[in-house]
Amino acid sequence: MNFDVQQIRKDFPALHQEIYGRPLVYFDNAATSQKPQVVIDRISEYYRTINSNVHRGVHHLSQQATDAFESSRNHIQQYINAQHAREVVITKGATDSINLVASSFGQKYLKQGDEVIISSLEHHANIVPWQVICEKTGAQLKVIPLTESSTLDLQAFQKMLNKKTKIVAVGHISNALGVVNPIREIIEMAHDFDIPVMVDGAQGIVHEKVDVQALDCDFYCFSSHKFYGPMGVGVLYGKTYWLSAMPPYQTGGEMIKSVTFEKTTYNDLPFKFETGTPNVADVIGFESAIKYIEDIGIAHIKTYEDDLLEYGIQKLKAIDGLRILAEGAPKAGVISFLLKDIHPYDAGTIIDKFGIAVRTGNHCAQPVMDLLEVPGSIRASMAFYNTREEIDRLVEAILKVREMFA
Amino acid sequence: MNFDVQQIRKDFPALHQEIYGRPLVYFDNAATSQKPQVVIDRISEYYRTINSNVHRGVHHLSQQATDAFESSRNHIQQYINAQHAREVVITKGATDSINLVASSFGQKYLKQGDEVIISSLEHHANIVPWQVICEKTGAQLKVIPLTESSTLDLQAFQKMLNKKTKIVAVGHISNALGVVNPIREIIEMAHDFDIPVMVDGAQGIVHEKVDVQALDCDFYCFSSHKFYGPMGVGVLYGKTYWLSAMPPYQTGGEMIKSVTFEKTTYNDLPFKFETGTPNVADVIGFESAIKYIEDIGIAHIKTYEDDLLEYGIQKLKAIDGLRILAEGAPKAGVISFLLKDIHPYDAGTIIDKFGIAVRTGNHCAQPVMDLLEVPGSIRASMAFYNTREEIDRLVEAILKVREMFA
Amino acid sequence: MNVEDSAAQIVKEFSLFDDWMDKYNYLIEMGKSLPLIDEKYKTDQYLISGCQSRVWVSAELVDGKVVFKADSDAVITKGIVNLLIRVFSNQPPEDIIDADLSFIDEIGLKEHLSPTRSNGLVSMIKQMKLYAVVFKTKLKDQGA
Amino acid sequence: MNVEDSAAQIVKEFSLFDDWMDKYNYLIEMGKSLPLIDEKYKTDQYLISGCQSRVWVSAELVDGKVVFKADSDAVITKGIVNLLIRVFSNQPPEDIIDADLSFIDEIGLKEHLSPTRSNGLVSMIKQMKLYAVVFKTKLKDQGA
Ligand SMILES: Cc1ncc(COP(=O)(O)O)c(C=O)c1O
Ligand SMILES: Cc1ncc(COP(=O)(O)O)c(C=O)c1O
Repeated sequence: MNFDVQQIRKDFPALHQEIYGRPLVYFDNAATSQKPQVVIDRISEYYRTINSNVHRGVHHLSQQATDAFESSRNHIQQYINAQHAREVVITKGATDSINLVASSFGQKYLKQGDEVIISSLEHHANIVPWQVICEKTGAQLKVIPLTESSTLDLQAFQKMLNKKTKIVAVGHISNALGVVNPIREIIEMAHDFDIPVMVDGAQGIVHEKVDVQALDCDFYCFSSHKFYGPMGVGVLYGKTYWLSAMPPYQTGGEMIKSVTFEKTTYNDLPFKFETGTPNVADVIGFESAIKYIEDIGIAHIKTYEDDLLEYGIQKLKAIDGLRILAEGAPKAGVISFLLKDIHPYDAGTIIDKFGIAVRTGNHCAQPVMDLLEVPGSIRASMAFYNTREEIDRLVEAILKVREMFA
Repeated sequence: MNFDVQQIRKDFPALHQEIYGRPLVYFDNAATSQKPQVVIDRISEYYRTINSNVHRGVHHLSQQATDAFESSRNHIQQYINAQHAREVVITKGATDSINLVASSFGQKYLKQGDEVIISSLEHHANIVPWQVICEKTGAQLKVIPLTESSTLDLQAFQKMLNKKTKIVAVGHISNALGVVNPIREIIEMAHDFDIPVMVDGAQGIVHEKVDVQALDCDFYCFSSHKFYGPMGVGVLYGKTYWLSAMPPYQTGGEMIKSVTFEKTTYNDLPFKFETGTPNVADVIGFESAIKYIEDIGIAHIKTYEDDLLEYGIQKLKAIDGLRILAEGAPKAGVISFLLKDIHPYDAGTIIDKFGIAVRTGNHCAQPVMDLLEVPGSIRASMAFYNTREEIDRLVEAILKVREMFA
Repeated sequence: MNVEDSAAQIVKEFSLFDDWMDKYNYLIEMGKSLPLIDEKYKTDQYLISGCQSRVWVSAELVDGKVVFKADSDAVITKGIVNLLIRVFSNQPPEDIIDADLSFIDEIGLKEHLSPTRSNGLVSMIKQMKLYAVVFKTKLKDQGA
Repeated sequence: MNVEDSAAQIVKEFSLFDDWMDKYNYLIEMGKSLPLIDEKYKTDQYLISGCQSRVWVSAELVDGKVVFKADSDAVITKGIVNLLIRVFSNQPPEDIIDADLSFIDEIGLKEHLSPTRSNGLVSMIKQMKLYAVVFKTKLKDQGA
């Protein structure tokens, strides 16, 4: 494999720093990823050159910025293989995208007695917006349970589907445990009942190729900042059929065709769902991130990451008293674990002192932590710029933690 | 005055470029401003060093990023003289802020028969969200009319206020015409009826000192990108009383305290209104912009800008066939005009060829254009880095336009 | 003249100008000389969306050829739509559908060809080609 | 010992350690030795918010002095709250209210003093000082 991790690491300036006198090991990638220099440079370059407000401007800079902005949208479209650029709505993040779907889809399609299905593995961002819209409309929230091995229980899911089900909203890859959900099967099963499926792909797009047409999902949401792009940008992919039918979400400039004090006519897709000045700089920066990933190849990234994850699992499993959550389940990028009865906060505090960034707590997925009856976990989440040596350093730190709290 | 515009221009890299072989004249500042190098550098530096997800992280980078993020919030608080940092909610822009208020305030306080007052001078962002919430709740939208001189008619406003009025939402400075509204008086008049006032300060904060406690406004909204900061960041200032009483807007991670599938408890202010990973890089970048403005001093900026505006008005008025909109009204930053019966699009296209960026069209304020019975206008919007020479170049271009379309 | 010849003719005319101002002066001239559309066509039905100025385009089939008329409230837009009319009007539907538009690039108006431009040139071309497609189907139906 | 003396004592103890690991080992020791709170106080009412681990703090007024008890489910947090108890507990309300907290900085735990830290040290101090304020008012009322 022509995948040279040392070469790749050079592209990420933030990786090359010392924390408490030790080289940083960044294992908090599921929270946010580091950015390659090309992304950082692209943002600076934008602000130094074509910075201006997009759409409807007749002047040169505005036209340049609009071209760059729309061609970034086209690039995102191509990357996820959406059929049309109008199916790519720019938001501020995955949470914003999910709120948009829950609110606009919910307003149009949910009523008293209807049902919405989510899963036990969801991030709060894919729970609370559905709770809120269910409460507003009188619909009921149903939750796909877990099997013994912490995967989604598809048999139970099958039984939950019925005429009252109006939408299924499910994560692609769990951020708290790293479990990869069988979204292909879920989509097929739901479509047998003509029920649309929204996939929360915040972690999914990072670790594998996403082809929304092949998946046939109705919506797919993700954030730029977890996918090596800038903060402040998210994507909502939605099939034209649904996006056309749904009412707008936020309102204001950009998203309207004409306004009088009596009546407002909305703009075409995707603009109907994009109001206010968009985050042009960071959208363009995100395009650079996608190009960067394309250059390496997501398939190469996946191979490398899967290998690294396997290495990490083997090494950590060997530590006495260490327990990996959802151990048997298919996984990507994440090892979520507990060390004896040491509180994750205690462990995280000490691991940090070794210059290693892991996350501790419930990872915004409190319900699954409650289900597993743990107070939270220690999560090491990996990217393709991490190395086996870094995992060895984590193991060393864990051993020290075990010793200190013995 | 120790205000050296040539020195200041050096801080803004985007100003130093040629468009069609001529030095750029950037007169589209009301759409978005250019950014000083310190802001661009701060964003790059953030991504090269402490980039990580904020809040709840125990590791060093996350704590550094959280500190920087929260201290940016504190800086914004101090700049607008809010009483508490919790009254400063970070959004993605002014439009997002206004949508938040309209939706959350509206849900809680508006019902059939109630009234909401906006003005004739509003940007679409401060019209459509109110139309939408009025339609949902059955409230009625009332519009403060204009006087002959295109200022808000306060006598009419006085008569509109009554027990059914639940909120007044009014712009500080009109983006389409540059008219400065008497918001102090409006706030006082509304408060006499115990009616809260939201000020759309997208243009206001740019041109004068804003002290929310002195103004005593209940909400004040603005965007970073118009105020020399990065795109993708906005602010909603709101008094604790109102923010506490209002239900959350978007939901997901960050904004919650605890989540079960049955029940969710929301976090304290300001986090109750901030969900998803915030745009840390750009919020920190915005802090640099505020520092930059503080170093120059908004009072110096105002003096310079007012002088420049006066110069521009005198020069443009002298052009035969040129008509300045809202000519007599108190103004800041903007000259909005028409040239004979030349279509603004025609004029803008030619002015652009001179390397001068102006905006043409209705400036997302169609209702006031309809009221003035114009198809739109040509708008030159100035910042403190613009010069008299640049105005002279605009005059030259306008003369050429007049000649070409004669 | 067929589509190709008209396009070549326009390229030749524009080749006389070497600065943008002359070019735009010429566009303005052409805008002024555009045969105006009948007022009855100035309705939303004939309005091209995506332009900052309003543009109306109507089309009729006359003897197997498409006759376009257009108007706009902005002169430069009129000039641009006039160029399109000179190339497309009075041509058989297939020729319009297949028309090569590189002449726009050649006369230095390439910047107007971006789909994000607010002048709506791309929308105008799309609308005109759409009319041609409709008429082609109609002719085929009649022929069948 | 008064507040100042206890703080000085802690500073002295920590001055023996020159690396973070010894410091944390000591904190962990102190965490383990914390006199546990009565189970009845482990309710939401006594929970300090803003910590990743759960921390409960209770307070009583005994002979004009405030007696604090605390517990946490994380040992380091316990160690930290134990430091505070050593300084604050058994002191008159005014002394707690006026207490200078620079010892936290001096023992190298300054980083924990940021209000954005998830360990909640700042919240704990706030809560303890709040208790002191309440008791002071109570004492004044009784005195009056
Ligand atoms: C007066 C006014 N309000 C609101 C807005 C909306 O700001 P943004 O597009 O940054 O959300 C603008 C921007 O044009 C404005 O000028
Ligand atoms: C699975 C999942 N969904 C949604 C989100 C929310 O993403 P953001 O915070 O970027 O809006 C996250 C981020 O933690 C996530 O991991």
